[in-house]
Amino acid sequence: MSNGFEPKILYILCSWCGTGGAETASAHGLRYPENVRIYRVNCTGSLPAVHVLRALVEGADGVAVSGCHPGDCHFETGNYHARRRVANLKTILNTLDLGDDRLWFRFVAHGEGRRFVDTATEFSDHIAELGPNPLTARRDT
Amino acid sequence: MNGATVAAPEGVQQAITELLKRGLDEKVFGAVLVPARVPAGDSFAWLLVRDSAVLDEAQPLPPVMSVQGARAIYRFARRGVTGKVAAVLRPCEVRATVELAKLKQVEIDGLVLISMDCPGAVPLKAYVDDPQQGDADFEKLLNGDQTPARDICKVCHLFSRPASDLHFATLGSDNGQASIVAGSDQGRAVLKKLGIAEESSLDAWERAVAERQEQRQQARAEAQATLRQKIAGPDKLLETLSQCINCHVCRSVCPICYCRQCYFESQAVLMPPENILARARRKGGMRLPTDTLLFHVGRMSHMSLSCVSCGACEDACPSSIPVAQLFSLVGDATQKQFDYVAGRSVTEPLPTITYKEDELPDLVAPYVETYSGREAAS
Amino acid sequence: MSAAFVPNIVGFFCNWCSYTAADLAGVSRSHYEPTVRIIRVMCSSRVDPHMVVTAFLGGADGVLLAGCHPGDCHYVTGNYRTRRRFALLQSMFETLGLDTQRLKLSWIGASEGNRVGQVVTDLTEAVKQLGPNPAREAMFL
Amino acid sequence: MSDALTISKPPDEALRAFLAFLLQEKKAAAVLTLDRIGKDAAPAYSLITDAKELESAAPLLPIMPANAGKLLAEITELGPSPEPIAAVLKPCELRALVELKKLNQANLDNLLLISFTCGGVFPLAIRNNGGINETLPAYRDALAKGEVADGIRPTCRACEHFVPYNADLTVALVGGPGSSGTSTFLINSSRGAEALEGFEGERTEAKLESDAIDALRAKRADEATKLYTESETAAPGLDGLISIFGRCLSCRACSTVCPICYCELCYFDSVTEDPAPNKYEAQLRHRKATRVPPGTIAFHLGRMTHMVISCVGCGMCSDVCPVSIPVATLFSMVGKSADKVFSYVPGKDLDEELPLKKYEVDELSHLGEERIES
Repeated sequence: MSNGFEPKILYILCSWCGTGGAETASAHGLRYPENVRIYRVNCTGSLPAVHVLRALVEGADGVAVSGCHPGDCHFETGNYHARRRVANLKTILNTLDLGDDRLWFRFVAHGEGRRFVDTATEFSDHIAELGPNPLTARRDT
Repeated sequence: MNGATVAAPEGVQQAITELLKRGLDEKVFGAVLVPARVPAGDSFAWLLVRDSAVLDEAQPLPPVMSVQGARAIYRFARRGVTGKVAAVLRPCEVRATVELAKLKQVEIDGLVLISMDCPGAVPLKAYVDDPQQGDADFEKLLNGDQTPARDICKVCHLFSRPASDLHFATLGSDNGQASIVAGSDQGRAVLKKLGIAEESSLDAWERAVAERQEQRQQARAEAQATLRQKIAGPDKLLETLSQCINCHVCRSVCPICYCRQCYFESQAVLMPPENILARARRKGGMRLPTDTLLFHVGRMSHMSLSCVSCGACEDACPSSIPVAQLFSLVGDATQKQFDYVAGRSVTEPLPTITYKEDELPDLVAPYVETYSGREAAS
Repeated sequence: MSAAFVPNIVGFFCNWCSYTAADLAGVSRSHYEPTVRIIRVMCSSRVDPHMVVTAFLGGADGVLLAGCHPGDCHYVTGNYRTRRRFALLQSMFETLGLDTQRLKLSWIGASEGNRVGQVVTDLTEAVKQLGPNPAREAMFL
Repeated sequence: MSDALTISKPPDEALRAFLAFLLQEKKAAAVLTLDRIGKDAAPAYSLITDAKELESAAPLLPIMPANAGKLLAEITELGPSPEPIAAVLKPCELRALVELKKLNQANLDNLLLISFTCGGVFPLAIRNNGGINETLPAYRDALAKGEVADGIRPTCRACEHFVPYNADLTVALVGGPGSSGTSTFLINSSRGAEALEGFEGERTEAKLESDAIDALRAKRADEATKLYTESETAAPGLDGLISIFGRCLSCRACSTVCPICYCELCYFDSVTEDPAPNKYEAQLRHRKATRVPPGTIAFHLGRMTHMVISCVGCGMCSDVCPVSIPVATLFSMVGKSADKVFSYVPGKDLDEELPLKKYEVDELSHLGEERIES
């Protein structure tokens, strides 16, 4: 952890493959960083962009979204819409230079416990390098 | 490309009014939605007209955009119209109507959309304070001098040929005639009913439009580049939004924001006092009314893909924040990502309801085989 | 001119007293000029003042609010509230320079069949003096 | 005579020090005050919990970016504040808060209400060109002499309730020391006295009413009659209303910022008022043309019937109107005459029930009982 900064990460997982990955990870005894908080949604397709924004403005240093691989979605097209929604949000944050690299999107299958833990760790380190999110400390947002 | 030509001795306004009158009298359409000057003379309002005598006072191309045309149509045609209704709209108003139709908020088949090459509009507040000066400014706009136009109109590259049924091709034509381009079968049917033949060539007009479009795209890129310097980054963006008082006028005048009750005014953003105090304590203080940044960026996430950069929000902002330029900058970026243009065509699906199986490859962060960075470090 | 002008009056009649009185007027064949369009409401206090404004701006030449005499209200206090609202509405119309004579509040008991005719005729005459409501043809309302 | 505390600092500094004192002594968990957050950022209200953040606070700045009464109502909408909050409110904001309390939209428990004798507020547009700093000295001197400061909003020029009611503490600005150097806090309640306990300043006896206040009250009264009789909004009639509201965009900004308009979804935006096609057909039968969106004036007069009895004349609606319609002048004029009917002052008395929620059996007997001899 660079200079003791402990990033607050919000990891949004769909309740079919996302949290499935987390369960498989715990079944294999793998551990992901403690500063990653998991937030379960029924499907990443049902994730309103405003919730991600609220997290980034009110305290999260980074938000990651993980759902089923294309084709596996329990609701068939949820992950496709989630991909577009996150891409749209990243473009907005990039255009306004509000740190679009604090928002990641990655597919995690039910069985990929390893990949889930790696993503959480990789993202946590990535945000640690980036440092605290300048938006969260401002009181004029 | 071919188009029809009609006599327009006193200019385009008169030609459009003439067409509307004949349409009403010959029952081609049942009613007409057209702007007209309000009795006090300091602004314009949309009128639904059935009696063609009233059209003499109407002004199809007003100097100022008071109520956005698509918003008037939304309030009017949300549950269909009885009989055919012709609406005279600026290109951005046509594009917003097309977006609303795709958002299932307007039943477009009952409408005959008539548009014209847009010379730009005069800022609303300036016009309301001094209508005479506003009219003089608009004359300059009609003669091609862009200076008094709104900032957003100065960089508008979609000022011509929207997806309307009939389009008055006026750019560069001042020989007492006006040409009409039919944009759809319905448009052609209307011209046929009115006995207006489409034989004259419009190549000169097409070249003029293409040339001005080139200039405008150039100006738009420069303006957006300088704007991005001014507002990008937390400090600069919140400096720009520091005047915002959360009155949400930009949302209520926006044609694309059709929600009856906006998320940012609903119970979802209401918090008990304990949470508000906790939020304030975390940062040492909290601006009220709160959620200013969340409202603007959240609204962008909701509607920037359909933003037609009509400038209604900036006209209405009491704190003179460059809202329209901000939203057009973001709208252009998000629409480019899905190579979509808001309001280009009724059949082009909204980016939010379609997808491709294998798109946006660079969005998913590249996955290394196993990431052992953490264990290696600790 | 006034001979040709037939006023168009909107009447909000409370179901218990005034509407019954209007029925009684019909049954007892008492004649009065057919200028009032009666809208039955459960109580005169059901009429929100903005409905009177909407009727007035919609083109009604006169608006009549009829209810039970104070003390007879089926809901005990309905007409007391209507009285205060009407007083407020009258002062509003006066301050705004609109014709307050086009508005009328009358308590009509269930047994007062002939009072219905008198009240309607009284308002009709007053409105005839004032002429048609200009809001009827105004385009920019 | 009420007891007071005199502090040897100008009002702005004294109040800033007092707010910091409240936070440090844990007498208040948070403080609501006007605040200039960014380097030359526009002033806005802030809920401050850390005393260090108070340097940028400017509690007595004559500007109203939002109605603080409405802000406190929104904070306490879901329940009373668990910890004490001190708030610096203008008299009209305080009256709006009291009116909202009576409308069950706000909860005053745990709130320390600090107000001041108000010299009026500049229009919001003054912020856009940063013009507020130059006008302050002239503004404060006019206050000291009890004159109507120029440049303030029309509704403020005509406001006769510039002395706060229901305030725990009142800072005497009108007729106060102006820019000399001392300021007086008048104590109106036990909560106010308890909050002042231990704050440096010497206890004195002071009288709020002074001849400067009487002078200003008289001047404001003639400004009011002038405003309500000479401006275009005086008894406009139907044609006058059409010319005033002709340029209205139906954008509802006035009802959004109005403290008294608290409805979650305004009736005039609800499905009931949604114009169906046959509504237009009906209109076109007796009108040559009808306006789209319809019901522009019906909205304003309708909103007026709903809230004008509680209108505190805070002037926010005129400030935010995109086409500068004098909404506040019109509404405060009608509000004043409506209040006369029930001799009611909105927001003045916490225990007086709202006029339309009570009745007297034998009042207004001239209405409805006209005897018609057949």
